[in-house]
Amino acid sequence: MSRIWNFIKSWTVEMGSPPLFFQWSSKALPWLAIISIIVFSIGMVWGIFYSPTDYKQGDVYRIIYIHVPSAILGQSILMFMAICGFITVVWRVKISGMLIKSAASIGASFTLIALITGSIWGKPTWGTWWVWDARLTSTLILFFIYTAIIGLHSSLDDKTKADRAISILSLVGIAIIPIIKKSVDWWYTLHQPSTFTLSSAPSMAPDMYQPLLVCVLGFYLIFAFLLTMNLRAEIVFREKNKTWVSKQYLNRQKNDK
Amino acid sequence: MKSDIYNWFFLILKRDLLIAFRRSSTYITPLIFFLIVVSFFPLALSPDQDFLRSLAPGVIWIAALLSSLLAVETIFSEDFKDGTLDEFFVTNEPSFVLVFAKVLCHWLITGLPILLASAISSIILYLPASSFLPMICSLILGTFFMSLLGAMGAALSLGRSAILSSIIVLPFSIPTLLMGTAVVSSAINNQDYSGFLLIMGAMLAIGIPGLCLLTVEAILLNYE
Amino acid sequence: MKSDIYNWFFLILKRDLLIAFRRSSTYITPLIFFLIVVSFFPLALSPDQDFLRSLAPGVIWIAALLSSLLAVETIFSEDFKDGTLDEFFVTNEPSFVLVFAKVLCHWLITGLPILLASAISSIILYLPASSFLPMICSLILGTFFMSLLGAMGAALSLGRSAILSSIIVLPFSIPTLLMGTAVVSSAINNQDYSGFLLIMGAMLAIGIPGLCLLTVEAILLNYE
Amino acid sequence: MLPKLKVKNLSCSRADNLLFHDLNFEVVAGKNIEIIGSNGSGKTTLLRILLGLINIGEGKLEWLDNEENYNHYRSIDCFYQGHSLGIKNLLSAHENLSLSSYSFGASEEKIAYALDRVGIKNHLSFTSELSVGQKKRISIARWLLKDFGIYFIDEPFSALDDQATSLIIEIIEELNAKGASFVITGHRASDVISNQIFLDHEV
Amino acid sequence: MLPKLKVKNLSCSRADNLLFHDLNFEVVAGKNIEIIGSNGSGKTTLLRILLGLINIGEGKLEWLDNEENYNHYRSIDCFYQGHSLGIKNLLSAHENLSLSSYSFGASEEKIAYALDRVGIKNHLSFTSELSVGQKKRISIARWLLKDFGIYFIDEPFSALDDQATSLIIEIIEELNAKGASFVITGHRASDVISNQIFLDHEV
Ligand code: HEM
Ligand SMILES: Nc1ncnc2c1ncn2[C@@H]1O[C@H](COP(=O)(O)OP(=O)(O)OP(=O)(O)O)[C@@H](O)[C@H]1O
Ligand SMILES: Nc1ncnc2c1ncn2[C@@H]1O[C@H](COP(=O)(O)OP(=O)(O)OP(=O)(O)O)[C@@H](O)[C@H]1O
Ligand SMILES: [Mg+2]
Ligand SMILES: [Mg+2]
Repeated sequence: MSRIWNFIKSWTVEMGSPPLFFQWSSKALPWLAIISIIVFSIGMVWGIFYSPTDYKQGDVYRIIYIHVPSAILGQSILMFMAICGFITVVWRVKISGMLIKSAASIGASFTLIALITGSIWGKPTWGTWWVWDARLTSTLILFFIYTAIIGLHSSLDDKTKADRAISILSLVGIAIIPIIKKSVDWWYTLHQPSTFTLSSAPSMAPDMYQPLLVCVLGFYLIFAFLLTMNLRAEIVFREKNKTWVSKQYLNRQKNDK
Repeated sequence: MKSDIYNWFFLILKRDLLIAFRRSSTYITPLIFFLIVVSFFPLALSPDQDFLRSLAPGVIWIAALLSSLLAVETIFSEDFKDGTLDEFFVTNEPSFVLVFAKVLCHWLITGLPILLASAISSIILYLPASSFLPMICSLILGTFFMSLLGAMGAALSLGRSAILSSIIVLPFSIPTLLMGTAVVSSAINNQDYSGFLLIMGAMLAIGIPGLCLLTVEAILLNYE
Repeated sequence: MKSDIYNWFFLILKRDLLIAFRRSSTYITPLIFFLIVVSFFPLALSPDQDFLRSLAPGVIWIAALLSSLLAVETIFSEDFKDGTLDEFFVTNEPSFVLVFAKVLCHWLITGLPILLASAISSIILYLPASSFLPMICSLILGTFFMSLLGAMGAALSLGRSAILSSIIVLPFSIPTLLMGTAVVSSAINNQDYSGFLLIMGAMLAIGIPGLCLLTVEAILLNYE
Repeated sequence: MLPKLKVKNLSCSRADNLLFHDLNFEVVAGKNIEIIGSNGSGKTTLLRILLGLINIGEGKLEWLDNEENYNHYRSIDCFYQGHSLGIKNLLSAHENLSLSSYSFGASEEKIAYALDRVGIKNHLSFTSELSVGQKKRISIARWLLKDFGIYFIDEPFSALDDQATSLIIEIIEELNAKGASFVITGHRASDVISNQIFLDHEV
Repeated sequence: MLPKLKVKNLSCSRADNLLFHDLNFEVVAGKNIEIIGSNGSGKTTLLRILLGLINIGEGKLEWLDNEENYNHYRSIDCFYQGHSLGIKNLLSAHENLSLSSYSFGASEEKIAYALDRVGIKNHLSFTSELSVGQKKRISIARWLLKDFGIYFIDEPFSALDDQATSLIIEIIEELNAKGASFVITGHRASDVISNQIFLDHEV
């Protein structure tokens, strides 16, 4: 058991050393870009042009292909950040701290997209932009947690410090999310019966569902791609004075010639 | 001499805006704080649409006051600690220009985000679109007045007794709160709200010179 | 060794309580703030008894959360600035005892005034007497949890503005808000509220060790 | 030449302690004054009284104005540097100079020259990463931004290494040559400044 | 006698600057070490690394424990005094001693003696009215509260008058005689302490 533990530790530490990461990520990046763009476009095109029109909502429902994947991503990214946060707090792996920072803004954006697309969708279907429903509310709170993390990071001038600070916050965040989901559920049912529970919506037809799955996968890949890009930018920014960074760029310039 | 004062004013404004923009939390936090406080009310009270709409003016105004007050509280403290406030007072330039520049800068970096946040809140609290414009107008006047008041409170509590600040600032903010709420609720009920706006404008007109001068005095108190 | 930790704990508690009592603003401000927030509702909305009674649980809880949060924000900053926090960390005594002692002290000087203020408010807002006890119980658990959370926020944002630590803490305080209002409104409607109290207790039980340890981490961060 | 500032019978007490009593001195162009006293003897207080930052002293301050009259009102440009240095962490070294109240009206070349003179390269990054001493150098750079009449500097020599100390002395002499005067404080007599005022009552 | 602390190959860099590299020294009972360096050379950082307040150095610290083994974990009581003095303005001089973390377990007589020793009468009022130097004296009084193994003092001699300086030297010698060691920092070599470590890279 402890050997596996040690292996994970040494592996993360090693692969996470910024120069090494930079090396393997620059090889992986083009592939990641190609694959994620292909999967994402397949999902989008399939969903938006080739899936059947909903008999009740018409074509508005197609917003689902953005809404649901981004809502899912919004939650997964916080989970991812909490894992990185754990690694940062316990082992002080530098790069996992940068990972949280790079993931935070992506997570916030996806959550915001989910909120906005949801609102846009809500206007025609529910007749209002916003309802204080359990799921919506907890998504809003999720967004607040992201902004708290981002705000904290920006307020600290020392960036390695800031990384550790937001690791702590994302650890607390992940612990509180299930409580919020649960309590918000109770809260709603306490006052009045839920009018718009999403879970009791009619189960989807498979030819609507399949493109959705592809979209979700595409969003995950896009996240991986954006994350790598963000992280590389972050590394270059943080280590701009280190020799390996200037070397990297010198090499790049030589290759360009 | 006159153009000198303008340059002086812009020097301070530029300096403070630059520092504020270097730390994005200065303008993001009031916005988020506002939204969180607003979302507390549906959570703690009831998510019912009609109920929330009737509550909305009060809720938005409470959130605006709180976030502007909280944000203003550090307006002088950093300059005081690192000695730059001393330097501004040592020059022969008029000090109330300094105070006004700092208040204006503060309003730009917190008041504007609060306006944005209140626009979002008016949607999630189901405010009718017709009340949007009066709400924004009253908020502009009100948050600026709060920045002025808060600056005075912050000056009084520089280094010591925070009690003075909250006891002075909170009661004085109540008229603004009541006026502001009155503007928005009148607008919702299609009543005339211009009277309230006028009163708020008048308060601001008196407040700008009056409170700036008092704030100068309050800052100088800390040097004795 | 064990009695040593107790003595250590009481040393910190005594020191902090003494300092707090020398500066009356520490315990008066939360009380005044609470009362101002609460009294705003009858003023701005409607003085109708039934309306206010329906509002009361939420309003009291929102006021409690906000005032406890505002007060907690300076819990470590002074010790950090004047170097005493360094000294506490240099000794070989366990640091989470320090954090817990400071949180407890903070709760004593702000949580208790809040309880007093909420007792007064329950009269202003026409809460039935039967809901008084559950309200106090839930507030005790809730404000203590808020002090813990706030301490973490304060440690993370040491030296930064108050509003930053509030936006860190507020999202996490929502479960407390929901549970707390649920307790009071169940009590008003003569429903069983023990379940909610239990959950609040459980959150506190997990929060005390967990948040104290994370707070220690957060404080140490500021030294790097 | 007329003295820029005449201090007459200045006394001050704080919390029932007499800090100083019947001080009389004059600040003359090109000459410096060193105020020496142990901790708590009132050096900082004296400087702040002279500048009008606090208003608790008794006695007379007379400032020279452009028409060679003496006024209670100060029209001379003064530079004050207290225990805190007046350096903003979030501004770069250059911005700290160009946006400080003392640089008001200073040209870009002056700023570049001043930074160069104290040996601070224009760090593009924020000054938050600099040490106390490095910040002190930046604050010294500001002495050079304009021609101030009198410099009031609180303990310029504390927390400085030898190199920086001799830098300060050099700069002081240079500014003296241009007619500026320094009023500085310290705990023991430095060898550089001849005119010394001792604030020595018991601690 | 075994050294209380062995520092082996300690290096540290901050924001890409190497502050110090391969430091090796030992703290021996009754002997002092002075760390000398210009501003920003990393003196404060070194003290904090030694105490474990920050965790950014590379190298080894070995502390003597009761069984005469060396551990990474520090079991020796240490006294740390940074640039800020650890004095509470709202407490009186006496309370500042009796309620400080260093007084934990110190007797009432020790406190009275310590205050007396540094020449501070037990001001019943708060310390907020005292000057920086007077506060420094109070903080020095705390050295005497218990028998600490090692005292880490950041710039004890800055901002002090001659009287206080000699007081400090006296107290250090007194504590040395009891077996305590001092690790202090400064900008230039003081005459009192023989063992000196220079942190001198360029500023
Ligand atoms: C601002 C408003 C909205 C927000 C914040 C929101 C948020 C969410 C979230 C968090 C999920 C869960 C994703 C997951 O983990 O599976 C979700 C799923 C979903 N939402 Fe929304 N939503 C909003 C509006 C809407 C509207 C207006 C509709 C359509 C009437 C809608 C339809 C759906 C559907 C069909 C799912 C997938 C349900 C499932 O298969 O589990 N949403 N939304
Ligand atoms: N705000 C105040 N209220 C009352 N007394 C004060 C105040 N500020 C300073 N004092 C007292 O005035 C005296 C002089 O303080 P001051 O700061 O001028 O001393 P200093 O000579 O600058 O000392 P140091 O060398 O330590 O900087 C001190 O004894 C101090 O106790
Ligand atoms: N939090 C930090 N982040 C990055 N760099 C830092 C930090 N704190 C200090 N430094 C840098 O580390 C170096 C050493 O700082 P330190 O405070 O240890 O210097 P010092 O020798 O104590 O100087 P002084 O004599 O001015 O007190 C400085 O160059 C400073 O820029
Ligand atoms: Mg002084
Ligand atoms: Mg130092």
